[in-house]
Amino acid sequence: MIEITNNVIDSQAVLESVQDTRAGAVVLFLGTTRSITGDRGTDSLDYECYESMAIQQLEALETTARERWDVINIQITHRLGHLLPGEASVAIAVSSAHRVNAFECGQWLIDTLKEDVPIWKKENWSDGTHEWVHPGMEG
Amino acid sequence: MIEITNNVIDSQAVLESVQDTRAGAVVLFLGTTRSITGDRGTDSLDYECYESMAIQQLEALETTARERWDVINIQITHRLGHLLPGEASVAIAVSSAHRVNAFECGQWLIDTLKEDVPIWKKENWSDGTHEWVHPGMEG
Amino acid sequence: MTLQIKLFAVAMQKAGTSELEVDCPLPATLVDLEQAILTTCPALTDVLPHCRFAIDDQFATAQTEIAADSTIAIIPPVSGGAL
Amino acid sequence: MTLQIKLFAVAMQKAGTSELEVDCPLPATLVDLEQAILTTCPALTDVLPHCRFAIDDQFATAQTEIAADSTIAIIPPVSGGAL
Repeated sequence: MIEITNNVIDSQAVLESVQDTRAGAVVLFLGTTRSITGDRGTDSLDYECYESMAIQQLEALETTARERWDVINIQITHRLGHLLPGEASVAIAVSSAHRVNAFECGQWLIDTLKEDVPIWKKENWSDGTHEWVHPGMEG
Repeated sequence: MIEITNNVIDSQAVLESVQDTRAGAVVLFLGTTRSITGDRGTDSLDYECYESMAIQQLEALETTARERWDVINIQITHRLGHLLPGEASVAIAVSSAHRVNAFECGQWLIDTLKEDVPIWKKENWSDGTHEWVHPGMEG
Repeated sequence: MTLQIKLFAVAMQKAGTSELEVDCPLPATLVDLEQAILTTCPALTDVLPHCRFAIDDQFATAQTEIAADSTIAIIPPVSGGAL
Repeated sequence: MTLQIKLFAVAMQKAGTSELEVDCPLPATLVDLEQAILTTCPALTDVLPHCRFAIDDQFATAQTEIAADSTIAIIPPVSGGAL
């Protein structure tokens, strides 16, 4: 299942949503807001998305993941809006009978999400400046 | 930190124990009790350990992991005793600034734990038989 | 033909709007589309080469057809976040 | 010399006890130790070749010295669980 939400991510609910008595392994990934990147402080982040496309891309990710790995359940929850340091922007949980599938699938999902799902973040640096984060693009 | 416990694993507490505002990623692994393995049903599992050695081995795992990967916090919690299907026997959480370290370190920790930490499980099959699980050893 | 272009993140910031109207004859390639956008909005000159296009909520390729009623969006590089 | 050997899991099950007393002259190699254990407890014949030894809570190697007061344990293969 996929979800885009403006609410705080409930990691326990994400975990529970993939649990299954056929599962021997559950892997949960949380992407959390760092207060320090290199030597710069972050006050907060703002996430926005192109929602109709983001939903289609997330659904395509789940479909492709299920074709590639023998997994039982997948949950991808992405938060939008204003996040403070320590809060999670994304949670991905995968359950599988054998753990290697849950690890590989979870890592592929977050790697691919961060390439292909149109969700962007703006760093609100503690020096008062704001900056959209676009890898490979200057300033 | 490492912990060996006879209580139900509180996965939320494990997650919270590694969170840090310097972390951009948290990876949690839960090893859970399958009710079906192949075509055999499991009623329950019993875990026992060689405690003094298990604690030393777990501490050595954490030390080696911190030498190999740039991670912030590590929590390894292993449960002992009688587990029902769906319950977690082990939880490993790793936080790091960058997610590749948390994934690699988490996977290495569970792989190595399952080789080198003297904790054993007995399958209580639903056909009424009981069997210690020792990979590479017949019956 | 007038096409509506959705903008996000740095593209929206540079253009100062979340939607551009661009004049572009059809049929058009993605290169034609890029030219038409830059003619209307030179402020996107630095960022557009780093972006992808989405047509009808899918990443566009050289084979994607652009129609008068296509939903077109400029997709800046996704946040990447922790590497 | 009488050595105390801790047993776990299938080794404990086969031997029917969690601790064996084994007579073994010192110094002894791990092969000597294995022989002494099988002499005392032939029920371990099938499982012992699959096990490791721990001396003083560390996996033993050919270099590990066995002393009269060493804590010795037979370590069957660890559960492995989900592969």
